Amino acid sequence: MTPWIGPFLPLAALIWPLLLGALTAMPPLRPVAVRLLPLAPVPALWLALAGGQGVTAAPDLLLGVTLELDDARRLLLGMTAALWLVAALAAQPMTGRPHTAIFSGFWCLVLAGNLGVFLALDVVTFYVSFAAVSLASWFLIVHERTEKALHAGRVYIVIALAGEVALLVGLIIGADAAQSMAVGEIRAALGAPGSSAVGIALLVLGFGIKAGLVPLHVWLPLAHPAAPVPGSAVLSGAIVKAGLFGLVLFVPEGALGPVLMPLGLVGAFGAALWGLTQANPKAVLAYSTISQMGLMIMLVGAGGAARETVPFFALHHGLAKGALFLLVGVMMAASGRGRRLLCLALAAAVSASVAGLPLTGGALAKAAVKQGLADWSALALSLSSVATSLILIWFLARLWQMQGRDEALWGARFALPAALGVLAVTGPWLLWSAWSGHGPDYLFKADTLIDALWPVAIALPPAAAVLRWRLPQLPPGDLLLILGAWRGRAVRIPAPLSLRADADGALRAARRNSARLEGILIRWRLTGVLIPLLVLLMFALLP
Amino acid sequence: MSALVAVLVLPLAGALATVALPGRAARIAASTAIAATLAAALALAAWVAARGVPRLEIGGWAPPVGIAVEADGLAAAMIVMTATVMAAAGLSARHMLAPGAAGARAAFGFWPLMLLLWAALNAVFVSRDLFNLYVGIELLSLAAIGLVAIEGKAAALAAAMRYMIFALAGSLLYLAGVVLVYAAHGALDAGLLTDRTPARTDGLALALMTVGLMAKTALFPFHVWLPPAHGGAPAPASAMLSALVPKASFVILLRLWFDVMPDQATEGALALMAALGTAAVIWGGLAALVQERLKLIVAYSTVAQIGYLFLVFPLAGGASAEMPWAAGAWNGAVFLALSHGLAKAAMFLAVGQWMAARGGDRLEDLRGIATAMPMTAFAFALSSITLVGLPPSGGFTAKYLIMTSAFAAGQWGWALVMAGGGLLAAAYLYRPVAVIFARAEVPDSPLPSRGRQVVPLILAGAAVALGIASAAPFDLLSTGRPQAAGEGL
Amino acid sequence: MTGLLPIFILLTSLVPAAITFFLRQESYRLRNALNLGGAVVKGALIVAMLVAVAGGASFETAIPLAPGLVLLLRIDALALLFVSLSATLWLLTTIYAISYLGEKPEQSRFFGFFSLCVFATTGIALSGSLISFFIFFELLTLSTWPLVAHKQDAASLRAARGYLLYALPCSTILLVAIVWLESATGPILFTDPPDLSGVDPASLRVIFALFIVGVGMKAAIIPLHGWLPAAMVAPAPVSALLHAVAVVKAGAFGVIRVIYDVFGIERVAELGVGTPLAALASFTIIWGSLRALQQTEIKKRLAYSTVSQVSYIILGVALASPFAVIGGLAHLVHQGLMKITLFFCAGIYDERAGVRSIEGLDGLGRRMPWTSTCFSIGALGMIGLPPIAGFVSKIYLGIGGLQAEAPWVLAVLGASTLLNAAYFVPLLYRLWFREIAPDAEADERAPALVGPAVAAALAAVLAGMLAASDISPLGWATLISERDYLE
Amino acid sequence: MTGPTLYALTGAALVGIGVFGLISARHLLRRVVAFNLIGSGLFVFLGAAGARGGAADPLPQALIITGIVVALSASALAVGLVVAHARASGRPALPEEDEEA
Repeated sequence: MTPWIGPFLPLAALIWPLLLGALTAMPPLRPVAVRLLPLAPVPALWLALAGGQGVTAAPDLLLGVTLELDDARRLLLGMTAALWLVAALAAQPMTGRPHTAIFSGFWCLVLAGNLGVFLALDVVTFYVSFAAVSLASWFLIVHERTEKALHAGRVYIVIALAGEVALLVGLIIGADAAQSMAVGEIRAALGAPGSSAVGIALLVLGFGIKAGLVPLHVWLPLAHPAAPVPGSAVLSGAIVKAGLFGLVLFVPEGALGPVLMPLGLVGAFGAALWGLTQANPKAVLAYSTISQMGLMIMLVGAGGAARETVPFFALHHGLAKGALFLLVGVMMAASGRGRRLLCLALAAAVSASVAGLPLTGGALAKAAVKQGLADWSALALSLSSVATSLILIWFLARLWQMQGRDEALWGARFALPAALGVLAVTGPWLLWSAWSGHGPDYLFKADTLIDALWPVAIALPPAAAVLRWRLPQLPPGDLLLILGAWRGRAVRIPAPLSLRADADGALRAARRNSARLEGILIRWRLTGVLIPLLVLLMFALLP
Repeated sequence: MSALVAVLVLPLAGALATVALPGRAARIAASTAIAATLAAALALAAWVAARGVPRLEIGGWAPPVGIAVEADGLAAAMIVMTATVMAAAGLSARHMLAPGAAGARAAFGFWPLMLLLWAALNAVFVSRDLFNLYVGIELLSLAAIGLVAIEGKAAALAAAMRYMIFALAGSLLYLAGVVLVYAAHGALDAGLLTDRTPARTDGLALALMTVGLMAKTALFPFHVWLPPAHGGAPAPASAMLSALVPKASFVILLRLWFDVMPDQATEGALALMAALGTAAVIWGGLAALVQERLKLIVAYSTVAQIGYLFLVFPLAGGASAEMPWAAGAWNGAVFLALSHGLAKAAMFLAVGQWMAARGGDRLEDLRGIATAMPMTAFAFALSSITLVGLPPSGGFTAKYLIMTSAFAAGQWGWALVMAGGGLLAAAYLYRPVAVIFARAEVPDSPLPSRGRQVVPLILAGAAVALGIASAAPFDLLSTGRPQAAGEGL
Repeated sequence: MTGLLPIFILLTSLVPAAITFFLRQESYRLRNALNLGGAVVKGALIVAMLVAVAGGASFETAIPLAPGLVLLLRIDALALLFVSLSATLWLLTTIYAISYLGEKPEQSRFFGFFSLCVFATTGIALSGSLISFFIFFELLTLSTWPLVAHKQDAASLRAARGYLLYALPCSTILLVAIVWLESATGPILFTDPPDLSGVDPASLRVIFALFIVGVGMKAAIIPLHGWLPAAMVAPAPVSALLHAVAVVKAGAFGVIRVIYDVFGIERVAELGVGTPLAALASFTIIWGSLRALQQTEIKKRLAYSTVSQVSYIILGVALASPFAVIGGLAHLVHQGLMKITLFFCAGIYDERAGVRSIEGLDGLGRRMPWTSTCFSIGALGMIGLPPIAGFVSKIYLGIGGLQAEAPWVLAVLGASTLLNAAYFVPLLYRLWFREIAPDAEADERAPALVGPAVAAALAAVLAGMLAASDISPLGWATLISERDYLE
Repeated sequence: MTGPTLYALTGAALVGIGVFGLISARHLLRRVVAFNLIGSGLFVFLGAAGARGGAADPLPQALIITGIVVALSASALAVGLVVAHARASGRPALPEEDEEA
């Protein structure tokens, strides 16, 4: 048996975090487990930067693991690795708090899964990675073990498990249709005319849950705020992208477009507006995430060039959203007016980028995807920026409301989101030409600028209004509130079918009767007559 | 050849000796006789297996005037089984006869009766002369009745009396049949009768003999005498009575229906016998299920097991005789008789030891006896396995053969009787097994030596071994077997 | 020599059994040495046989019992799979049992029947003819009874009685089926499927049903499952034996034999009895899970989960499409590994923390990390969570279902996964996230108990991680199905 | 009516009487007597059967003598049992038939 074929780095990028995770379980390391976390994504980051040619195969692992790195995968891998690295650094203050060993262990597991999703070429590896992401991240959510966190965890695990099942069944259908385990062939087979729509539907269900596709998003606003800040950052920045990438990988070009696009738009606008009813800035960010993911899902649905450029969009959103979440943490650690203003400023800058203010990374991302869109959907995209600006302004307001107390190493803490922010705003510039096919000059054309600017401008008056006249403040979990809070219910089942291992009644009856018959037979009077009778009977029967 | 004579003469001589000699010497004489006969039996079996069927015409007079005895495979197998059971019973007997005056009389009467019984059994197995068979089973009954009554308790005497009535009635019916046969053919030798010219009275004669033998075999509905008799006798006596005595009359039935008058067999008659057998299986099972005394449970299980034996007739007799499946049924029946003999003896001997230890055989008395006497308990469990017909055991092999031939013959009903009977057996044997293996703190009176505890285990082991190493016994059975049991399936 | 190898393998468990019965309670060392020795030697012999078979050797030993009764021992790939599974698990269970029983009374009886049980199981695996299969099958029934009744208290005796109440009628039915079939075809050897063309389809269907009832009882197919949850009163090693090593497995194995070596796939297909069986198995899967959901006792919950899990195997072989067969066969091993882990852990919780009910699990994760980790692995594997073995079976069964044009199988798999999660996740939650009662006594200072659990858990994980390699259960199952069944 | 026929009929009659007695009588001693009647009847019949074609056949004689011996011993044991049973239970009939005996 050969351990692996092809470049080793991709395999190492997956195994390394797992090893670290295992290490964190070692008693001596448990207290300082968090210190190991920044090391985990390093190989992956290196891989993303160095790039890798060719397929890595480990024929004996699982059902034969195969990994590869193309441009989209590389982009997302890099974004994920970077985000996880920064988040890990941001998590350092947790050292010494209770349960950090478990937290760290599963942190590594989720990371490995998250990277695996972007590297996997075969469906089994993909499924394994995806399962690791969605189920292990439960531990990130419930880490605080507050009642809120546990409730969020309950909701999450139920929905996530349902998603896993849908995914498994969908993938099985795909694998059977394709007679192969390769992701590409499965997508092709599912796209082929006459293939079962059930498979695609199940896949969309499974990935949509993770990607926060409306109406499967209900867990997200509960879970993301519940996790500790670094957790929220990776959840909202990187993990949701796993679901998105799943859609990109498996849902055939054009299939379900009419379903995905409207749902995406509903998410994009609905979530943004609902976010205005949230008090907790993390919840607001969670809703903004749903809204952004809605956009990306719409793009996937739209297909064509838009679909191709989704990773570019995802890159920006991941970094930016990570930065914003981390900023919430930094804000909590700041009391001085200066520091709080600094946070606000940075948050404003990143938000502006997300909203797509001209010349920001966000604007580039939107410009890149727009050119693949039909007019009406392009318009929708622009309009969504209005909603985005609205909710982000609301976020800034909520952020400013937060009161924190000073903590050590504030500078270092602030540096992390700052780095991410810078990356988010400037990163897209580096990749622009590669992903849009236009030169930088395209960005400075007037209509591009206008196109990016007017939505934000339109957003200002309503934003002011919202700040002036508050919307009713609601707890997170929109649809759940409508459906009524989720409660565990014991399953009621009729009594079991099983034989009774007891026959005493029958025994008593039998005893009585047998005694009676025996009493009759034992009388010679009777038997003595029986004998000749039997002789006659026998005689009659014989020739 | 001489072994054939020995198995007949030695026990008789022993019987006489034990009557003549005073107590201690009598016991020694008995032991020697037992040992010698056992040896002779084994020798005979070896002889038969090696050189075929020995035939002895007593006094050199050939039939019809003289009397011929011959030991075919069936006879040899039965004789060996008898010898084993007898030896075992003898080993455990001296310690099991009740103490006191009754015990003394028992101790005096036991050995002669036992040896007489043995001689009669062997005689029945090897005789080829109908009248000789009559004498044999008559002696058999008398000795058996004596054994039942040996302790002289009122209940035992009543049981013996009842047994007596049935036994005498049976033998008289048989005698009547014999008389008719002689009147018709002027010959009584099986060999001569086989190729006789059938006469009108043959049917009546066969009917008379069959019913008479049924009464002696305690086939339902003539089983009523058996449970009180076997339940009342001392354990070793019950062992012999239950394991051996019914087999003798059954063997005669086999000879009648398969050797002497196969031509007389009709579907109806055969079915009637099997039907009675079925009734016995069901009735014996149900009755055993509801008994409270262990010895009665075991006795009723004998009733049920006898029922199985009669299933052979429709499967191997009459029209089926020529069919391939007849062999399976015939072998199965004989095998069942053998393994049942061993297992049942083991059971009674085990129960006897427990009664000695606990002073009673009600299930409640025996709770938890397994902890005190594991080997006997294990023996009982093994025997139960054989009786239920679970593999690996002689009982299973027999059951399998009979069921297969039943299905092959398209007479599924009988197969289902076997199956259902097995379940019934499981049900009524589970109660005692569960009780003796249950946990209970009961002070046990001094236990019999391990050496004696192992005796039932050996018997039970033999019964199980019959199922595992059944090839040799089958070869033995196949020597000189009636053509109804030629190779088949 | 080669001809005798199967017999030697049988003897490695028969001889210890025979001797153990006569040992005194006090002679712990000798008894343990005997049993461990037997287990180890058996393992060695099996390895030897594996090597030989890989080299193309074949083993066959026939012991004639009676006309039409031949005790035939032979080795095929399937037999090897089963026998090596049971041998491995037997070794683990023996180690576990020795430590578990400690100074408890009646050990000679226990270990005697224990070895006898494994003897019977090995016999079942190696038997090459229907009748020898039946003989060992019954031997298994009988040797299990004393183990279930081992504690000799009212509950145990009731459970044991219930067990026989199911086992004996079903074995009778099995015997009827065998006899019926063989009376038409003559003795049936697994080496060459008998020619059933002589028997009319109607009665063949009946016979098939009888067979399924006969062996399905041991596989705890609903409604023949009642004995299994009741039998959980027995000591933990016995539960392990029942659920993973011997009894339930023997039942599933029997179903495989009946379908593939007695009737043959084609015959089963043209009789149209496969689908009903698959449906029954599916119903069992769902119903078992639902029942498990209601149980508040750990071992009871595990027992019902066995009821449901074992039917995966039957489902697979009943669907009879290539992937389904592979999935079913692989699950034979996977379920064994995972379930034995769970029962080991349940036993440890009982022994070291006195915990029998689910409530008691609160916070044990901290106090008993190794045990709880193994338990979690087993549970997650049952749910079908990658990379633990369970998910491999699920994937194959699913694809197999589609190949067999039975898409509803996917629904069954999905539902059962959710249900498994529903009855396992709360346990894990209690283990890791509840706070332990302050006065609770709990530790896991019992290496001989924890060791086997860890080993089994590890095996379960590896079976999933390395599924694609040739030596994995999956690889093996593929080999079997290619060599024997899907030519 | 020739001799043999007469004998045969006598035997048959004896058997008939015996059977009637055997079934009707409760008293054990009577049953023993009934047995003997039947037995003797059969022997007479056997003797008659032996005299076929005038020439006396030696075999039946032997059989009859043997049979008588056997019957005698049987009767002896039977009577002994009856007495013992009567002594032990105080009644000359079997317990289940005891009511009017």
